[in-house]
Amino acid sequence: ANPEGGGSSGTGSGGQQTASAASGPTCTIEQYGATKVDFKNAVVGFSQSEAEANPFRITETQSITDEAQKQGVQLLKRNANSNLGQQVSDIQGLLAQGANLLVVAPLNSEGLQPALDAARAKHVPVVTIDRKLSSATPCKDYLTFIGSDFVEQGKRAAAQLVKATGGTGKVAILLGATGNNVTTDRTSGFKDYLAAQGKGLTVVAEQTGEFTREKGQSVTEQLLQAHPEITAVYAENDEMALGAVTAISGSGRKPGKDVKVVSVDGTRNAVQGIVDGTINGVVESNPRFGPLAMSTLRDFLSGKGIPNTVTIKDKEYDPGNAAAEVAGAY
Amino acid sequence: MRLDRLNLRDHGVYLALVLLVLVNLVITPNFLTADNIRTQLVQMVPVLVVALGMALVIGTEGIDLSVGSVMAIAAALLPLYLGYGALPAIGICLVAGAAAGLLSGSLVTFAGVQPIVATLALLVGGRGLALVIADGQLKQIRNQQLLDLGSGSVLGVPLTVFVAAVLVVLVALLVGKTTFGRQLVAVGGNRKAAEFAGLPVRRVLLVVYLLSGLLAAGAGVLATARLTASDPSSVGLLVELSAITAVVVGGTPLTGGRVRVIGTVAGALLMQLIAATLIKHDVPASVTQMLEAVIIASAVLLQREGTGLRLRRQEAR
Amino acid sequence: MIAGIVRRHGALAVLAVLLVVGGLSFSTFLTPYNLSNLAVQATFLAVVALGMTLVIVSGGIDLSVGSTFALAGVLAAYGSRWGLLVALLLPLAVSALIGLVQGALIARWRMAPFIVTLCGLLFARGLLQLLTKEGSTTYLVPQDSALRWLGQGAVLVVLAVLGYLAGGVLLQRTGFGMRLFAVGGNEDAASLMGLPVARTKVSVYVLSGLLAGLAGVMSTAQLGSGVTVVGVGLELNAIAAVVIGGTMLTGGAGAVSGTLAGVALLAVIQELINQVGRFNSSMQAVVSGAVLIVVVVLQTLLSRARR
Amino acid sequence: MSNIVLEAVGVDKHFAGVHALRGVDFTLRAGQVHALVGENGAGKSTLIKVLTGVHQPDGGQLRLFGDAVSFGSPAQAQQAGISTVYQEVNLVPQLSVAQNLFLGREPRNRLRLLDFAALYRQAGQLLGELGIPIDPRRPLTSYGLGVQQMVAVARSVGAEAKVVIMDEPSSSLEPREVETLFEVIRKLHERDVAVVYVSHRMEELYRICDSVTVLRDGQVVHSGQMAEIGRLELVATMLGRELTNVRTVFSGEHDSRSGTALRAVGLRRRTVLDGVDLDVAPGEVLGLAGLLGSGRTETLKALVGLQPLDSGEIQVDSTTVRTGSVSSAIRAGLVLVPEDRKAEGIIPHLSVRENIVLAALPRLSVAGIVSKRRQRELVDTFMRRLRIKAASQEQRVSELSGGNQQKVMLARWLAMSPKVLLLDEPTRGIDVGAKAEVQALVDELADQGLGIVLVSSDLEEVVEGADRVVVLREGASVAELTGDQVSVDSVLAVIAHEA
Ligand SMILES: Nc1ncnc2c1ncn2[C@@H]1O[C@H](COP(=O)(O)OP(=O)(O)OP(=O)(O)O)[C@@H](O)[C@H]1O
Ligand SMILES: Nc1ncnc2c1ncn2[C@@H]1O[C@H](COP(=O)(O)OP(=O)(O)OP(=O)(O)O)[C@@H](O)[C@H]1O
Ligand SMILES: [Mg+2]
Ligand SMILES: [Mg+2]
Repeated sequence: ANPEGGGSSGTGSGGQQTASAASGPTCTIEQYGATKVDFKNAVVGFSQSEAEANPFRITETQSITDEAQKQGVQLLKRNANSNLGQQVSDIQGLLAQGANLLVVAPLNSEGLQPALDAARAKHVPVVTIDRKLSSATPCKDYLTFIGSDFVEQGKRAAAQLVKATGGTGKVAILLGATGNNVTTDRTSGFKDYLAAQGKGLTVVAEQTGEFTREKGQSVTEQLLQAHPEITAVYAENDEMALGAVTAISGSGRKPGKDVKVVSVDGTRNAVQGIVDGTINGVVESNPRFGPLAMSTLRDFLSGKGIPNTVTIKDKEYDPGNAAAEVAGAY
Repeated sequence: MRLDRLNLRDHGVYLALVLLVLVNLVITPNFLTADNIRTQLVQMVPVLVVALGMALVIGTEGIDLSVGSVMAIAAALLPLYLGYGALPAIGICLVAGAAAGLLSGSLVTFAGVQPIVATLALLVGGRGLALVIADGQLKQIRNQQLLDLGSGSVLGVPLTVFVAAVLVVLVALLVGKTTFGRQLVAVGGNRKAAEFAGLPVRRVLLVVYLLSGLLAAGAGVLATARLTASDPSSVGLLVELSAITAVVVGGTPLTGGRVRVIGTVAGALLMQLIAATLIKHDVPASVTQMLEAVIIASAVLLQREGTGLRLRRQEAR
Repeated sequence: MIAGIVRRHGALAVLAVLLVVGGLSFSTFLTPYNLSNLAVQATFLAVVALGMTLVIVSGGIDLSVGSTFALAGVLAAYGSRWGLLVALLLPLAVSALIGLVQGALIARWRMAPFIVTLCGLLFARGLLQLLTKEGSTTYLVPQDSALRWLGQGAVLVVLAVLGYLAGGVLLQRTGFGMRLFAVGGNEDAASLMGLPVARTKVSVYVLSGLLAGLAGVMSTAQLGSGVTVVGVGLELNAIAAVVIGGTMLTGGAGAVSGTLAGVALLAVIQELINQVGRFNSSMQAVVSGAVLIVVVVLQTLLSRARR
Repeated sequence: MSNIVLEAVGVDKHFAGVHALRGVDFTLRAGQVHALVGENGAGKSTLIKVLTGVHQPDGGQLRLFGDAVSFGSPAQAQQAGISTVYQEVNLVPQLSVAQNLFLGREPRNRLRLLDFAALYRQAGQLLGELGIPIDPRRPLTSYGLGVQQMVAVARSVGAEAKVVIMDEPSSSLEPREVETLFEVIRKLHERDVAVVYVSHRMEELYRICDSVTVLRDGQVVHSGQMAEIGRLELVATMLGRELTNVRTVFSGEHDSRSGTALRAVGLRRRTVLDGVDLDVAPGEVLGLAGLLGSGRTETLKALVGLQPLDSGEIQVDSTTVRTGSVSSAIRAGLVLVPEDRKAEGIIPHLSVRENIVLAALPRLSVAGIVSKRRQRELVDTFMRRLRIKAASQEQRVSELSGGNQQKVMLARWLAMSPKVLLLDEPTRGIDVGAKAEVQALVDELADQGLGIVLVSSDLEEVVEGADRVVVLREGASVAELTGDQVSVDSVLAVIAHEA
């Protein structure tokens, strides 16, 4: 999965992405060396990394599709279904089909080089979304990255947990899928924050819940028995948090009270959990990339300088705002 | 069981199981608590139920890779029909599972497609179908009867465990006491000879795959009830591998001709305990996988066939 | 013999039909650019499926190839900092070792190939995660490494073609190939005929490991980094390609040319589904599953009818 | 006396629950053709497997040219110059005849690659020398069991061997092929090769063997020159019984009743059957004769629905049976004991009991639940009646000797109380004692009113057992012999007419 599996109910309408103020170097069409096309007549290729089988991916693809329609540009879509080789082939296939602008949601932060080279050879600009390519260079291998800062998400979740627990307790971490840099970043951000400002919280276990509710539930059940002293759970996505909530109540404890729960995503089910008092805080990871991605491409074609990274401002849900915000969650 | 049959080949899995329990008694806190035992049993239910069907299929020298996707189809269908009540909805899921099994069975028996590929196609397509049915969405279950099935218990025994136990008894009876069961192992032992003996080979194969689909759908319902949500994107992912492992570790050979039902239960329990032990001791995922590999291999090694020439299955056609 | 040829042609016939239909339906399908992209992307599966063919002919199966592929890829990237030789030898040695251990367990200790290689799948994947700190580290191939030269499309395709030529000769023209058929066809008889059954079986798993490893190295050379998330489910694709190519899973029959046709068929089906473009990812899976069923049924009936 | 080639001294071999060889001494000299005889389960095959490295002895010693040896695998024995034809055909069915002949020693070209031209040439030559007119390029499966057996013989002869061991090589062979086989053995004898020959056919032993070793219950009970022991005495030594108790032939005529038990008209199937007509009266034994590949087995399979037919009609007791359906044949009381018991008969994993009750299961069960008690009773009856030698009802059938497996097959079908019994090589691999028992059983069943069709490559058996003989040629019934015409000579004459 990911960035990750999410809650249940449809793609909420609210919550448009907004970029935080950009700074640093920018990239223009001359610098990049892309072919100039008229945005209205452009063919946009979108390479999705994973099956649209969770709210994040569903919302992401939907948002891009909707925005392309709104802007009146032709959109070609392909889905690599979690297969990296397939994504390389997908991107080349989109180029073969005549795409002259690309939006790519990379499956992995490494390994798309051959596809990026192919796009460069055809002078097609590539906007990457939701996951950053680590060793590729913006304005050279790709145009820019639009997305959240996963390390920051981990830190904010830690901050929420410190607030909810009063800064002391034993924490279990439900990790995301292994080998996924979302997992790595959300873990390191979380741990960094605890090391700096949450020394009273100790991590007693970190086990993967593979971003699924079922694994989140069964792993939490095992951990609660092995470590009855656990008072807090940090889940790296909402689905695992919801699984943990079921496990906690199954063990006779009160989720949100006896055992505090925070997670990352901002799906509607999780935000509803805050309203119900079973979850203590959720950091948003906004999947509605369409408008921002399209406007970036349009600006680029019209000659504006595009910042190397467009970091989006993610919301945060807590008992204070959950009831008001739940309708806008995805 | 006759004395001269008591050998390691039949009992390797029990030995491994006892060893693992002993180790846990020493190193794992709160291991021998009712809560923990319940947790382990509840968690192994879906794999066990799938493994029962898998054992039958493997007994005929076949294999069913589609079980995880069938679980997903059942999970996807369940919330759609809960409006008619829990029982009718479950019934529909089971019918769908049986139909999926019938499809693999027909491919294997009538079209002569090799089981691993026939069911591989269903593994790929089935989950897609489940997601199409569910529109890619996870759905919260609110039907109280179904939730009770997932979390209720009688006399301290969780309902799902109770259901699984009944299924184990039924399948054991089917294999051991019925004409069908005996015909099944004959088909797996030497299909050509079974044909010569006038056994209804095709019917046996069809029914076996049908039962596997049915049981997989049942596992999908049980898993959904426990999760309190229908999650077609992840329910039953890779369950086929766990189930095959449980069956083989339990002493049913992949070459067919023999079905060990109780061994399969022990195999599933062994797999569950391995996973639980490693989680409880916070072993990282990398080491977990490597240890699992080593433990499974050792358990199977304990019960491998003796040396000397093996009487190999005859060619199928 | 004749049945074998017909079986091989089964996949080829379906492939030809799809190519024609695809070419007529989509102007961007039969372009040299698109076809060469497809060919390059298919090389990895092709090389893995080559090894799988040999294993299946010998009556076994190898589920570990996907993990070995990924592990070898990571090792190649890791080793590339010490030059091309290490980048090649380290992963190939480890893959061969994995094959050797599996082969020994299967041939000498008489364990079921399915289970042994399933354990291999888990073990190699675990090892990979251990080496990459639970997948958080990705080793990069240095920009100036000769390994990157290996990753050019043309080189990859040539490598795969050479592999298939060698595989074809090995299977059809050498004593080793005959032994594979004999062991797969009737293991007891092969043993009573005095053939070195155990040695043959061990060799075939070593070969399969080596080829999976080679494919992993090729992939890393192309991607420029040792990606940790590759190879999941690759074994199933390889098995599907082999079977579509007309090789019987019961062992004792098969040909590498059929496997190549099977690989090509899988790639073309995927590309056609993509070109249609109308399906979301769930529907794509449904369509692939259905097409797979149609293809294997056609292939099975075709080979049976003419036998 | 010529020098000793191979020697076993005090060899012991245990299996779970069976002491198969007890202190066996066995001496084989160069140029000797040595008969190894004994009842089913006496230990002949086990001794051979010990001599050739398939099994390791638990005690005792093997010597090759006087040096102690131990073979860890069949390959080692072969390298030492011991070449073997094992009891059940052990070849690779999917490979071509030529590949089977030369597996492991294929001709190579300069590049060390297989030289197929040479392979087929040499195979054709070898087969030609042995008078086996088959196409070396075709897969072995396309030939019947008899041909496969000849291929196995050809393979063993082709190797440069000092010892050739043949475990029942003639059990599916026609008189003509048996002659070819003997010709081969004579050539080996001339080359000073030592031959071990296992057979249950007495006349063969006396024709070509010069010395004999008799095994009984895993022990050597006699060893000496063939000329020094009479035929009946040899049989008595094997069985450990008084001569008077040994009966070796059918009783002859049966009083067949009026009516027809089985009538088959115009059986046709593309390329294999071309018009077979048969009818069998209740209480009658009908023999089917013909050359190897003349379609006898195909006819029997077609009768019980194992082969779909293009045309033809089959009636049992005047009611028509649906062709191509095994279950309707069985329901009508028409059953077949197949010739290839390893591939088509036994279910190796299962016990003797389960193998016997297999077809009768539905009749032993109520509402699909089988009664173990009724199974035991039934199996007990047949094990006693057919004198099946097994450790218990629960022993795995694959552990029984060949002859006892054959009896298990018979028991499976007799348990169905059939109306018409089709027997394809029913005494294949059965010892003289058991053969007599089976033959007596056939007589008895006929007397009880069963219609029986008997196919046997042992022409004498057909002639003695059958009341009437139908001769097949190229898939068609071409002649019928009745009464006094039923004699070996006249049947041979009709068959030979074709050639
Ligand atoms: N693998 C085995 N496991 C257990 N028992 C065995 C095994 N092989 C042979 N036996 C037993 O050893 C004894 C000797 O068997 P063997 O096959 O040598 O007899 P045989 O003389 O060749 O008989 P036949 O004439 O029927 O071929 C039999 O009682 C048989 O049941
Ligand atoms: N020269 C040959 N000798 C023997 N069999 C041959 C020969 N040529 C072809 N065959 C094939 O062998 C097959 C054996 O047929 P079938 O078994 O019905 O014959 P059979 O009379 O029962 O002989 P067998 O003694 O081999 O059982 C036939 O299908 C035939 O095509
Ligand atoms: Mg024998
Ligand atoms: Mg015959």
